[in-house]
Amino acid sequence: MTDVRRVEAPPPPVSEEDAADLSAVDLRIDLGGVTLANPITTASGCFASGSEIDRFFDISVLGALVVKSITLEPREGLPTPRMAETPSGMLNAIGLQNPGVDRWIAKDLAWLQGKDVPVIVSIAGKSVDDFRQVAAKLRGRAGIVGVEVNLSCPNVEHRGLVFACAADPAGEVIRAVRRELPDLPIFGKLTPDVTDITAIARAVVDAGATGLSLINTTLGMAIDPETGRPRLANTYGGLSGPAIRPIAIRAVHQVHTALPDVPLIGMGGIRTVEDVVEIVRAGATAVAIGTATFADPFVTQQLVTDLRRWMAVRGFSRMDELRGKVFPRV
Amino acid sequence: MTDVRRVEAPPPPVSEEDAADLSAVDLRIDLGGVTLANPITTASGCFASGSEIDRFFDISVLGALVVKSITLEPREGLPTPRMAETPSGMLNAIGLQNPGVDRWIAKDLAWLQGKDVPVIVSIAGKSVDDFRQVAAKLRGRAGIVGVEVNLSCPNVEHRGLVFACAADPAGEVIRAVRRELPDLPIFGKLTPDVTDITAIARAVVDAGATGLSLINTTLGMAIDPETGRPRLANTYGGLSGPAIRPIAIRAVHQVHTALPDVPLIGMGGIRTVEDVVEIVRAGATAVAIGTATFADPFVTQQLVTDLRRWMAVRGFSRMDELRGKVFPRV
Amino acid sequence: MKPTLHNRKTMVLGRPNGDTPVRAACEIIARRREGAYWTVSLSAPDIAERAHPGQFVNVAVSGPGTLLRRPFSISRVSRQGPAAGTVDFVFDAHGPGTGWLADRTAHDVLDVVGPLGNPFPLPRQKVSCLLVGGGYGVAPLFFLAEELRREGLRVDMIVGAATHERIFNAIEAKRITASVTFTTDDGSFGEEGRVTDVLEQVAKDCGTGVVYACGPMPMLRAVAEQCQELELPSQIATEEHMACGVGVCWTCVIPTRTKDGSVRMKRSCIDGPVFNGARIAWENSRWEVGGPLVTGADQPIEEPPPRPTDDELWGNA
Amino acid sequence: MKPTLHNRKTMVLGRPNGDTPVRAACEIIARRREGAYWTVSLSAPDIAERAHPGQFVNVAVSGPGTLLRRPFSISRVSRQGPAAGTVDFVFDAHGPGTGWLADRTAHDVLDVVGPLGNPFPLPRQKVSCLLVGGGYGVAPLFFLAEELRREGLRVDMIVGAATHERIFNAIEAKRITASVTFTTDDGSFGEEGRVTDVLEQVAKDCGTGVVYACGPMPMLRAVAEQCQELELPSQIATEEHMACGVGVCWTCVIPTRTKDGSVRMKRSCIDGPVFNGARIAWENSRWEVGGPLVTGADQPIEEPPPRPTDDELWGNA
Ligand SMILES: Cc1cc2nc3c(=O)[nH]c(=O)nc-3n(C[C@H](O)[C@H](O)[C@H](O)COP(=O)(O)OP(=O)(O)OC[C@H]3O[C@@H](n4cnc5c(N)ncnc54)[C@H](O)[C@@H]3O)c2cc1C
Ligand SMILES: Cc1cc2nc3c(=O)[nH]c(=O)nc-3n(C[C@H](O)[C@H](O)[C@H](O)COP(=O)(O)OP(=O)(O)OC[C@H]3O[C@@H](n4cnc5c(N)ncnc54)[C@H](O)[C@@H]3O)c2cc1C
Ligand SMILES: Cc1cc2nc3c(=O)[nH]c(=O)nc-3n(C[C@H](O)[C@H](O)[C@H](O)COP(=O)(O)O)c2cc1C
Ligand SMILES: Cc1cc2nc3c(=O)[nH]c(=O)nc-3n(C[C@H](O)[C@H](O)[C@H](O)COP(=O)(O)O)c2cc1C
Ligand code: FES
Ligand code: FES
Repeated sequence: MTDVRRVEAPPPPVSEEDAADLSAVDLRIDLGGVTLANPITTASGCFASGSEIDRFFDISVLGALVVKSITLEPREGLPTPRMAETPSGMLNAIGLQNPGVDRWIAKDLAWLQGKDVPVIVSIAGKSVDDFRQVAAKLRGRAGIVGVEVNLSCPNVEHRGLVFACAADPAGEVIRAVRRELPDLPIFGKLTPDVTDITAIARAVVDAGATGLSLINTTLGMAIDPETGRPRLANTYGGLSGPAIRPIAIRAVHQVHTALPDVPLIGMGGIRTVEDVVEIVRAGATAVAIGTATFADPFVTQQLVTDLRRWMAVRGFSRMDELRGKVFPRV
Repeated sequence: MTDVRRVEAPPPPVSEEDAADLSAVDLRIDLGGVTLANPITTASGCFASGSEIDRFFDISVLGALVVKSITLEPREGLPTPRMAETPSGMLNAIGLQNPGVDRWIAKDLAWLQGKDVPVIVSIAGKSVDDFRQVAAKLRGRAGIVGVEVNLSCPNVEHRGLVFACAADPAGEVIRAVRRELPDLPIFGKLTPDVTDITAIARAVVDAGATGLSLINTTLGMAIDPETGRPRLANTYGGLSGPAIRPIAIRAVHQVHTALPDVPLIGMGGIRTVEDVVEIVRAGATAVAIGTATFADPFVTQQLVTDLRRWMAVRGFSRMDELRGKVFPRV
Repeated sequence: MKPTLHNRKTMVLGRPNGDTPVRAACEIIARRREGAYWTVSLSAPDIAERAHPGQFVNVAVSGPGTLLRRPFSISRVSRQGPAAGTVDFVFDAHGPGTGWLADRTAHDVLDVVGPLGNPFPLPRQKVSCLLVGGGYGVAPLFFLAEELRREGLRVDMIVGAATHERIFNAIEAKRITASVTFTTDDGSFGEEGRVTDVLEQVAKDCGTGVVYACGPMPMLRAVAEQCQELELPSQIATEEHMACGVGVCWTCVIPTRTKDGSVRMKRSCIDGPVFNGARIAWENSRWEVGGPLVTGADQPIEEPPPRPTDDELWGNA
Repeated sequence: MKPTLHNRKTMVLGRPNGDTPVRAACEIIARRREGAYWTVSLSAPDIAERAHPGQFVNVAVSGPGTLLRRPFSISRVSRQGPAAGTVDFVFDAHGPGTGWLADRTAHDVLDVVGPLGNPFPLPRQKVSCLLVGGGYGVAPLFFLAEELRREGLRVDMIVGAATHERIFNAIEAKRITASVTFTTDDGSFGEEGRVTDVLEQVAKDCGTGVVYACGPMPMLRAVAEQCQELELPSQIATEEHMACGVGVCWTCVIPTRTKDGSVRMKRSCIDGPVFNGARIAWENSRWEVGGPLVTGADQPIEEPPPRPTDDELWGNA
C-alpha cells in the first residue's frame, strides 16, 4: 500500500517549534537488559556486517546491527540463481554463505568494533554442537551486545528438518548457547512455518533465551512457466518482503499475547514508518529491516528519522507508549 | 510481476492458421474420475454460487465451479470490517456467512442445476458430525460432481484449532464424509499453516479423500498504525492473493512430490495464464481462482481462452504434458 | 465458449443486454478540482446507458502492491448532448488508491466495472424529497435530484461537511433544489453544526415526505435514526469496505433487520449500497454516532402526520 | 544523526566524498530507440562525477508488486560540455521492469543508486585492446573504449548479436575503433556466426594484448575460455540476478578461483561485475556454452607470443 519507491523530497528544514517536539521524543529501548538508542535494527542476511552500507551513511545511527548468520566453518553457499522476485516479495536461497566465525571475528567484527554501533551476532549451525562452538568463540568480545540464534537452519542430525520446527531441538540449541554465553542476551529466531508458533516460542524462552526474533522467511517456490525450471537453483527458498508483513504482524502479536514480558525483535516486510509502528503495536520491542534495504540502502537511516517525527507529530514520547498497544474494535 | 491490471485490447481475430492450432489443444482433465472440460475452477468463497458472475459471462465456460463453503445451519458470519488490503494481497475474515445447506440446495443449487457447469460443493462445520450431516444432504443431487471439505475451520471440540492442523481430526472428518458419500470425489482442503503439509495430506488421503485442494489462506493480521485497531473486526484473517503464490506453489509441489498419484486442485494467488501453468507444473490437476476474480470478474473466463492459446502457441496439446513437469536446473 | 465481447472498438466486456454491469476501458475526458475533491469524467457509453442514481463504479488503481478496485458513487451521467456517454464520479484523495487517481490526466484510460449495486428507489407517491449529503456523498445526490425532478417531485437538500472547502459544489446544490441548507462543523459556511442539527426543522419547513442520504457512515446512522424518530421514511446509500464489488466475497455486509426482527448481513455491493434506513440494524454495526449529532433527537415529535408505509412508498425495495 | 544529504536541490543522498555510490532522483533528459534497444540519458551529476566504465546503476522500477531495482551498465557519462552531468544506459525491454522503463518519457524522474561495482581495470602496459560485446553489452564498452583511447591505447571491437536489429549502434562502433568486426547469428549483418568464431583471427590481425567482454553469460564464458586457450588476458563484465546491488544480500555471486585453486563465490555487485576471465570458475557456474560457439577452440595455438602476467597487467584487479 504505502510502498513508496520514488525518491522523496527531503523533509523541509526543521522549524524551531518542530525541533522542540522532536527533542521530546526518546527513542531508546531496553532490549533484554541492553539499552539501544532506537528500535531500528537490521535483519540478518540483509545488511552483511555493515561496511557495505556504511559507504552510504554512518551506520552508527542504527539502534543495533544484526549481522549475517555466521557458522563455524566458512561456507560458500548454494549455486545461482539464488533469488527470484515475486509479487511484493522475493525468494532467496543463499545457503548461509559466510567466511566462518574465525575470519568474521578477525575482519568484520574488528571493523565493527571501530564503529559506534551495538552488534547482535546471528549464529547458525548444522548441529547443536556447531552452535555451541560458534557461541564459545564470541565470548567476551567487545561490541557484541547480543546473539541471535538462527533456528531456521536444517538440522542434519534430525532428517534435515529445521531446528525451529519442533520445541525440543530448538530448546536444545538455546541451552547449549546459553551455557557458553551466560551473560549475553540471546534471541531465538523462529520460522513462521509451524503449526503453533507460540509453543516453539515458549520452549525457546524456557530453554534460556532472553527474547525472540520473528519472523524468518516463509518457505516458497517459483517455477518459470516456459522452461519448467524452478527459479531458484535450490528449488525452494525463503519468501520475504512486504508480501509477508501480515504473517509477521500476526506471529508477533500471537507471541506477544502469549509471552507479554519477552522482548521481541520483530521483522518481515517492514519498509515504512507506518510499518514500524504497526509491528511495535503488535508487540515488537526492536524492529529489524531486511528486504527493504535492497530497494533502498538508506531505508534504515530514514526510518530512525521518520519514527522520531511520526511520534513527535502525534505527541508520543517513549516507545513503550506504542509497544503492544493494540486496541480492540468497539 | 505480471499482475497486469489495465483492460487489455482483445486478442486479434483468430486467423485460420491459429484456429487450427487452437483446436488441437485438448484442455480436458480427469479430476478424480470426473472429466472436466478444462482445468479452470473457482476458489471457494470467491465466486459465491455463480449467479453473481453469470451476470458478466456465461459461467458454463468454466471447468467446474467450487461454491462458497456451506454449513448445516445458516450463518451470518463476523462483524465488519471483514477485509483489509495488503501488499499484493488481502486479508479476510468473513466467518463462513452462508444460508445453510437446506436453503442453499433449494435456491443456489437449483439455479446451478439450470446451468451446464459441474459443481463442487465446499462444506464446512464446527464438528465432525456437522460435516457428516451436510454431506448426507448432498447425496444423490444432480449437478454435483464432487465435494470439497474445508478442513480449515475451527474445531469447537478441540480447543478451536482448525481441523487441518493435525492429521487425526482431519482424517476423522474425511472418514465421516466418505461414509455419507461413498461414490463422489472428495477433496480435502488444507491450510498451509502447518509444520509439515505432506503429513496432513497423507492422512487425509488415507482417510478416503480422492484428492486435495491447496492452499487455503494463510493466517495474517494488520493493524492501523494511527488508531492501534486491528484492521479486521476478527483481529486475525486469511491472507490471499499474489502475495501467497510462492507459498502455494511450494505446497503443491511438496504434496505432489510426496503423493504423485493424488489429484490436486491448486490455488493461491493465481491470476494470469503464466500463473496457471506454474501451478500445473508444480503438480495441480485443476486450478482454482480466488482473489483474482475480485480484481477482474472476467478473469476465469479469460484464463480458459488464454490457456488454450498459450498451449497452442507452444505446441502443447494436453494438460498432462504440463502437469507436474518441473525440470531440475542443469 | 461464446465471446462475451460485444463492442470491440471501445474494449467493453460483458453481456449485451442492458441491465448487467460491464467492464470497460474508459478514457478520462476531463478531470477537475472542486474544492477539496476531484471530479473525473469518463467516456463510458455502456455504463452511462445502464446507470441509475445510487449505483457505483469499481475502478482499478495502480501503485506497488495494489490489488483491489476502489468503489465510487456515480455522480452524473450524460446520455444526450455533447457529453453523451460520459460518467462522472467525485473523489477525495486521501490514500494510495485515490492518490494514484488524482495523478491521472485527461486521455488516460481507467479500467472500470459498473454500474454496480441497487439504485435509490424513486417514491411511487408524490412526496417532497429531502436529500442529505455529507462530504463527497453530496455528489451522487445531484444525480438523484435530477431524476426526482424529472419525476416532478420537489427536492430540498441539506449539505454538510467539516469545513467550507469540503462543501461539494454549493452552486450546483442551489441550482437544482427548491431549498438548500448548508452546515459545517466549524461554522465556516452555512450553519455551524451537523446535518442532523437542522434536519428536523428543514423537514418541517419543506413538508418533507422522504429522506435520501449519502455520506460518512456515522452521519448516515444519525440521519437514519433521526428519521425513524421523526417517522420519516429514509433511503441510505451505505459505504463499507468492498473486496469485489460484485457480490461474491461477502466482505461488504451491512446488518439489516428482516420483517420478523432477526438481523441479516446483507452485501452492500449487490443488495445495497442503498438500504431502507429503518431496516438497517445500526446497533449491530460498528458505526457510532458522534455526541453532538444526536442532540435534539430525544425531543418528542408533535402532531405526527399520517405517513405512507414502506410498501406504499418503495414497493419491495 | 548527521544529515547525509549533501545536495538538497537535486535530491541526492549519500556521502559527500567522491568514491562512494549515491542515491539520486534523476530526471530523464532524453530517451531514444536505437535498433532493438532504448537509450536513456539521465541528469545525474553526482553519479557522472564518480562513474567509471564497467560500473552500473540500480534503477527503481514500478508496476504492481515490483520491489527490487534493476541493474544497468553505464554506457556513457558526460562531465563537460552541453550534456555535462548526464549518465546514459541502454536497455532491452523484455520484462515488466524494463517494460515500465520503456514507458517513461523525458522529464520523468527515476530513482537511481550508483555508480556501483568495480570498473574495468585499465592495462598498466601499452597493449592493443580488443573489446568483445554481445547485444546491449556493447554499450558499456563504448564508455570503456573512450577511456582506453584517452590512455593512448589501440581499440578494436567485435560486436555480435542475434540479428542486424540487435547490433547496437554500428556507426558509433566504427567511429571509435581502429577496426570492428560484426557477427550475427543469422548472417543478416557482418559475418554469420558468433563473436568467438572470429575472435582468434581478429586478435591475431590486430595484435591484441588484452580482451574486454560484456554480453550474455554464455557468450562471456565462451570468450573467456577461448581467451584462456589463446593465452589472452581477459576482463569480463558479468551479469547475475541481483537483489540489492550493493553487497549485502549475496544473491549475485560468481564462482571464482583463488590462487590456491579453491572456488570462492564472489559478489558480482561489489567484487565485480568485472572479473578477470581466467579466474572465473565457469565449470562451477550455471552457464553453458552453446555448441557452435566452441568450434575452433580445440585447434592448437601456434607460436604463442610472450604474455604479461596478470599482476603485470592489472596490479591487484
Ligand atoms: C459504494 C461506495 C461508494 C463510494 N463512493 C465514493 C465517492 O463517490 N467518492 C469518494 O471519494 N469515495 C467513495 N467511496 C470511498 C472510496 O471507495 C474510498 O475512499 C477509497 O476506496 C479509498 O482508497 P485509497 O486507496 O485511496 O485509501 P485507503 O483508505 O488506503 O484504502 C485502503 C482500502 O480500504 C478501502 N476503503 C478505505 N476507505 C473506504 C471507504 N470509505 N469505503 C469503502 N472502502 C474503503 C479501500 O477500498 C481499500 O481497499 C465509496 C465507497 C463505497 C463502498
Ligand atoms: C551488472 C548488470 C548490468 C546490466 N546491464 C544491463 C544493460 O546495460 N542493459 C540491459 O538491458 N540489461 C542489463 N542488465 C540486465 C537487466 O538488469 C535485466 O534485463 C532486468 O533486470 C530485467 O528486468 P525485467 O523486470 O524487465 O525482467 P524480468 O526478467 O522479468 O526480471 C525479473 C527479475 O530477474 C532479474 N533479471 C532478469 N534478467 C536479468 C539479467 N539478465 N541479469 C540480472 N538480473 C536479471 C531482474 O532484475 C528481476 O529481479 C544488467 C544486469 C546486471 C546484473
Ligand atoms: C537475502 C536474504 C538473506 C537472509 N539471510 C539470513 C540469515 O543469514 N540468517 C537469518 O537469520 N535470516 C536471514 N534472512 C531472513 C531475514 O533476516 C528476515 O528474517 C526476513 O527476510 C524477513 O524480513 P524482511 O521481509 O524485512 O526481509 C535472510 C533474508 C534474505 C532476504
Ligand atoms: C473473501 C474470501 C472468502 C473465502 N471463503 C472461503 C470459504 O468459504 N471456504 C474455503 O474453503 N476457502 C475460502 N477462501 C479461501 C479461497 O478459497 C482460497 O483458498 C484462497 O483465497 C487462496 O486463493 P487466492 O489467492 O486465489 O484467493 C476464501 C478466500 C477469500 C479471499
Ligand atoms: S464487495 Fe464482495 S460481496 Fe460485496
Ligand atoms: S546483489 Fe546483493 S550482494 Fe550482490
